[in-house]
Amino acid sequence: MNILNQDSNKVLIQGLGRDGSFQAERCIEFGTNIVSGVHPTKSGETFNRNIPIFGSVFEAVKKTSPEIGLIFVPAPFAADAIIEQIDASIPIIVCVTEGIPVSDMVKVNEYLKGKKTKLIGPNCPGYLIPDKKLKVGIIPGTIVKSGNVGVVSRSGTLTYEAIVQLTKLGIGQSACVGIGGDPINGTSFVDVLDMFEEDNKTEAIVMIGEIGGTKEQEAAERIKSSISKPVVASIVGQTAPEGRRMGHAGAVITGKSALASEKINSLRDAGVLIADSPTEIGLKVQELLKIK
Amino acid sequence: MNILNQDSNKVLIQGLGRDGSFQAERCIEFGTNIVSGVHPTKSGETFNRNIPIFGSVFEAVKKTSPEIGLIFVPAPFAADAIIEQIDASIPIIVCVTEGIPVSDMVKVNEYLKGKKTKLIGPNCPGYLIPDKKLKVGIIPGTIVKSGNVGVVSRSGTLTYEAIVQLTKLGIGQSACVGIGGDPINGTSFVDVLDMFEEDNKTEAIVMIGEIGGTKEQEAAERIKSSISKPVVASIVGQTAPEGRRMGHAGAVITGKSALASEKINSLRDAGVLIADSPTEIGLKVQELLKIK
Amino acid sequence: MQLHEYQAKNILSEYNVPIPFGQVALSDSECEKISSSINGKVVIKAQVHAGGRGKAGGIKIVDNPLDAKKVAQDMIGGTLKTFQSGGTKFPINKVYVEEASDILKEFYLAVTMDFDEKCPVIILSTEGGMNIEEVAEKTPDKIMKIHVNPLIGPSPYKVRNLLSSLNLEKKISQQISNIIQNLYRIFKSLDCTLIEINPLAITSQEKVIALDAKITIDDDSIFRHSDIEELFDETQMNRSELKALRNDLAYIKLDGGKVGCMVNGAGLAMATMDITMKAGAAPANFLDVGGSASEERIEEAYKIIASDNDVEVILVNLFGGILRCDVAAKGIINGFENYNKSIPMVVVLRGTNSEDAKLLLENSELDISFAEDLPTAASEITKKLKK
Amino acid sequence: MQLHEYQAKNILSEYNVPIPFGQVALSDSECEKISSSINGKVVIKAQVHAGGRGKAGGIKIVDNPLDAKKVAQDMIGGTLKTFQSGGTKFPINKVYVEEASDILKEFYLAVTMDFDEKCPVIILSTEGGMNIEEVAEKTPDKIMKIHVNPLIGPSPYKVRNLLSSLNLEKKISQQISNIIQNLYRIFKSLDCTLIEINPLAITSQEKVIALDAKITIDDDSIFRHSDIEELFDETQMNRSELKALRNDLAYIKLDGGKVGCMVNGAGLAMATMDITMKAGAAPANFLDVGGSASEERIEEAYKIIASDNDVEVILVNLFGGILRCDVAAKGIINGFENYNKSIPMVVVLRGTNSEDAKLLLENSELDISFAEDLPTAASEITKKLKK
Repeated sequence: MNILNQDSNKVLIQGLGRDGSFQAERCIEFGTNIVSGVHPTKSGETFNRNIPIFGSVFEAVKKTSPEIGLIFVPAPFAADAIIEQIDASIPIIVCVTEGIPVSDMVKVNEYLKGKKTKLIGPNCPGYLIPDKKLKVGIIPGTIVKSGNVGVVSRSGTLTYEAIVQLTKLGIGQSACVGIGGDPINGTSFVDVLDMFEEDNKTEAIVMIGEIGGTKEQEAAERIKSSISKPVVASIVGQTAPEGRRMGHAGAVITGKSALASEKINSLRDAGVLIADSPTEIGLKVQELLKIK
Repeated sequence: MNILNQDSNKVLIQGLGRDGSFQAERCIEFGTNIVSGVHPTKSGETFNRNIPIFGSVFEAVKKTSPEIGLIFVPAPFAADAIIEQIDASIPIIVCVTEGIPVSDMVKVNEYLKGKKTKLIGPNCPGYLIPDKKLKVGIIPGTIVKSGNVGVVSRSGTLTYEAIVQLTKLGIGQSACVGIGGDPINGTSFVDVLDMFEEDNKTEAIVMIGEIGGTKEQEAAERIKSSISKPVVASIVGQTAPEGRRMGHAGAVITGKSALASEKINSLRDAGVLIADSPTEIGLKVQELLKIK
Repeated sequence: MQLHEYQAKNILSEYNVPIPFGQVALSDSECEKISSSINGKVVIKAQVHAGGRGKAGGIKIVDNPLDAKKVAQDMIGGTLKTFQSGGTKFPINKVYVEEASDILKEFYLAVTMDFDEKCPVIILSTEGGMNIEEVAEKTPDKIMKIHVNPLIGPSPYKVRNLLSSLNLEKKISQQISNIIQNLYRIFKSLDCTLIEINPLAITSQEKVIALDAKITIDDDSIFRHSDIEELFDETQMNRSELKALRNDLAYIKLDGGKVGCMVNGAGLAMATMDITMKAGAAPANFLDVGGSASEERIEEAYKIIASDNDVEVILVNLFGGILRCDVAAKGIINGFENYNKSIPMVVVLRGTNSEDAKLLLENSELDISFAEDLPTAASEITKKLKK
Repeated sequence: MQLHEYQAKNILSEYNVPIPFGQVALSDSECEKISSSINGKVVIKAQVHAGGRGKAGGIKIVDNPLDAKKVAQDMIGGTLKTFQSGGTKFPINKVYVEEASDILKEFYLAVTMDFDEKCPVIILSTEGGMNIEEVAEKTPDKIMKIHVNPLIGPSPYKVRNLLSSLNLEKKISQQISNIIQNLYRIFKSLDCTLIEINPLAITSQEKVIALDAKITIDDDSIFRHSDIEELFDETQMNRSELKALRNDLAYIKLDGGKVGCMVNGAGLAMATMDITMKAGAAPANFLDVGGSASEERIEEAYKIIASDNDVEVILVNLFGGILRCDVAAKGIINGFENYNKSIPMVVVLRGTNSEDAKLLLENSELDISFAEDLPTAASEITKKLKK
């Protein structure tokens, strides 16, 4: 399932509270085709004038056949919403909700195995394809520009930072994907790198990583083995103090590989152009594209 | 995974208590190639003169590469043994143990999804292929005869009854498979029917069902849709009193389909030759083969 | 293993499933005492392992503690036979004394295992208080089910969707939703095969409570629930059933027959019954010795069958697999010698070590006819019965 | 959320994980009383939310109740700062009074979440009582792991195989095996992120017991554990951290800096820190307002930052997504007006409703410089600091 190459992009929004409703409007403004909403107590109502709201995902799917599900449901109920959308066979699910219990996501992750659904997030800004006028999530539509650079990031707001830099320099984006900051999530750097590799519109890739975990190393390996397009990367957290919250056992598992320097070394070794400061991402891409 | 068409048939036995050891010897007598045993406290010892015993399945697999795992482990530990063999990627597992908690088997069943391992049982006599001198389980080797009739049954001892009838009439068996009497098990009638259909040696099939559940109806559907070989079936329990142990909710689920008459009707409707009494199985097969 | 209502309700309460106030009484004076602590009407329920107590007189409603005492006097020490008890009279040793509830509506709610789907299932019906099998047969659309993934538990969305189809007040459906989650926790934690709440009542105060409760624990899981094992009430089984249970034997007493049957394997047991019935000889009982019985267990099995006064002939039909026929033969001989009751036997022995077994039996003092197969055995039995 | 040792040990005990006899004392006389009920030596442990208590003087062994009283007198009411507490002095309000154990051998045992494998993991090491990070770095082969499938739990075979590699006596490995299963039950039932037993001790009586215990609960799961929430000890946090926590804000105090930082998103926070550090301006604190803060929460955020006496300049770097910049601006203005402390600010606002926000701030009485991007903001900050 390459989320970049879907022909049809009908979106269902689940969770129409304050944030969900506000963001739904922003998506529609951008041009996204939102076909239905789901809310347990607003069944039968409509939003944004004429978009129908259903009481359950199954009903919404039956009546409006969405290909993408966007979740704004509050954290205590979000894992259940993801499972509801998986059970309703929605091919792509974007979960914006932050603060979902880890144990819930462990189960969702296990449940997803062998299923065809692709989950992006949780705790992510979703994705946006300027050219298709498709915005699924909360990436501000005002800062993007259609073009040929694919952006992928673990961090929400930092993604916007990178997009702003690119757009200011006149460099457009083929797609921007925020995979989310939670340790257990549905889509990894590797998954998105593969999608960009496959996507004809994408000519270069920007990847923004963070300290912690080993996802950036996995990405470096994949870039080395099978990504032919040029990659610019930045890793934030080089000056961050050692997290007091990180328990001992956590440190045992990831050890030194969680450090920014280790990640940068792996990426550099894979031929990635490193932006030493996150403010230089745009310039590095410009440099890369000129050389090319 | 068609258990009938394996080229190599190296067997590991897990659980070498009184029953396991005795039955291991019977398997060896029949010609089965038992390559290793597993027992938590007998690691380093041997049985039947020179077959090595290991402390764990992983070790046994590493040293002796079995293709089939046979489990005699006591019920409280049997589900764990099945999972150990699944994790060690043994392609075929036969679990003889009876009395495994239902909740354990629900989990094993869930765990098996998407895995390549084929589980037969639990609470089953295993399978026997006379021609290959392969006996994996407890079907008495003395009553079988090589030939072209495939036998499949939910009941252990009743399988033997059918085999005896066939052998007495000079009708040999291509394979005898006991799928086990537990409500949640690894291999169904449908699975074995498909294997017999695919197996060149098998010319006719004997299927022995029981009251309860809807497995026989599923088998009837499969026979109707895709089994070309002739089938003789018998359903026992026609005169059994309604089980006092069966809770109300249980009856709600299966309803009338659990009755022998319903099963017989479905099978007859699928073109199956019904042996009204389990004593007539042999005669019905004889009749069938003569007509043919 | 089945629990009494009062035991099941203790468990419900522990897992935050609301129940009416109630306590168990072992005597009429205890019943009186508990009743006097209750305002209004009191329900007194015989604690027996059988459904259908109401119609059989096992549930009474009284107005005052004195009447409560009288009812308890009648019940305790007596027996109860219901349309669901299969002819058995269950002794009443305890009564459950409960405040009467003011009921607006009754539901049926159960958690059990769906063997076709191979997962737990939650069953809800608006037709509470009824015989649920009848409801399932006559109005199957009134039976609603939720299949449960064992990894996830009952998905809240499935529960919500099911309840929303009933158009209940939010307050009510929230309570039912919580009860469903809590029942599932019990089901999982205690390895149940069935939890049945019939009826689940909505009271006039808009509280949802479990008026009756049936919990059955998977016998094969008891080894990990020693606290539950202690709840076992052996008075609710007859002596033979209890003896069989203690020896891991599956024993069923049947009405009207004269043949005692010892077999191994449920399938062979059913086949044996089908064949002997066709030959005109009804079984008096059935004893399945199971897969791998020891000499001692077979001896107990013989004694249980022989002690059934209805038995005129014993049919032994064993097919050795894990079970060794010689071991079985020794057990039977020991049973005969120690019990010292001679009953004619027809014996079919095949499979593992059957020849050794025949030799042992031939050399014993038992009155035995051997048969090669079941049809021969069946006709042999009918001959012996006619004598 | 972190628990105290005594709270963690209560939970262990409830789940049948053996611990030495012990009780919590709130006063020196209570400590004396508990000590006198113990034969032999007594261990007195300061109950604070920091590891490394032993080296810092937070754990004392005494011979008699009088000495116990003296130790408690010193500890209770005092503070403790350890090499693991990050500079913080934790107040000691309670001590745990425990019988001393006769130890033959110490293990390290933990259950936590492995984020790479996306499943729980059990970690066992023979190097108990040590700093486990050091063990992992220097002798990684002494760290053994079992990955746990959340459907199945810790497979007994995996535990058995792991323990058999240690060549322990059967009696010992059986106890450890049970402890592992019980710890996992706690981990799962309470939505823990970490359970750490260091050391897990084998006593001279061949009993395996948890000598210390650390339990951390997933903050995001607290909503389903109201009983655990009650165990929260707010004295173990400083006022600002506590205030941040109560308002769902992520606040970190840093040593030596002068810039108060308000950002949204952990990634942007880290980038901000990287950039300001490079510009020569170290942060005094970091406050991440998160994804969707309300006006009220932003107001609290401003107050927390402004109340830090190290702060000379405030950097606000917000990128509206779910968060709306206008809402944030109102919160900041309210904070300024209600707190009434003027600190120069450098503000970068982008994304959702950022233009409205700038207008609001411009019209306020705050001492604000706007910056278009982070590098500009960083140099603006250094300029303000130099003044």
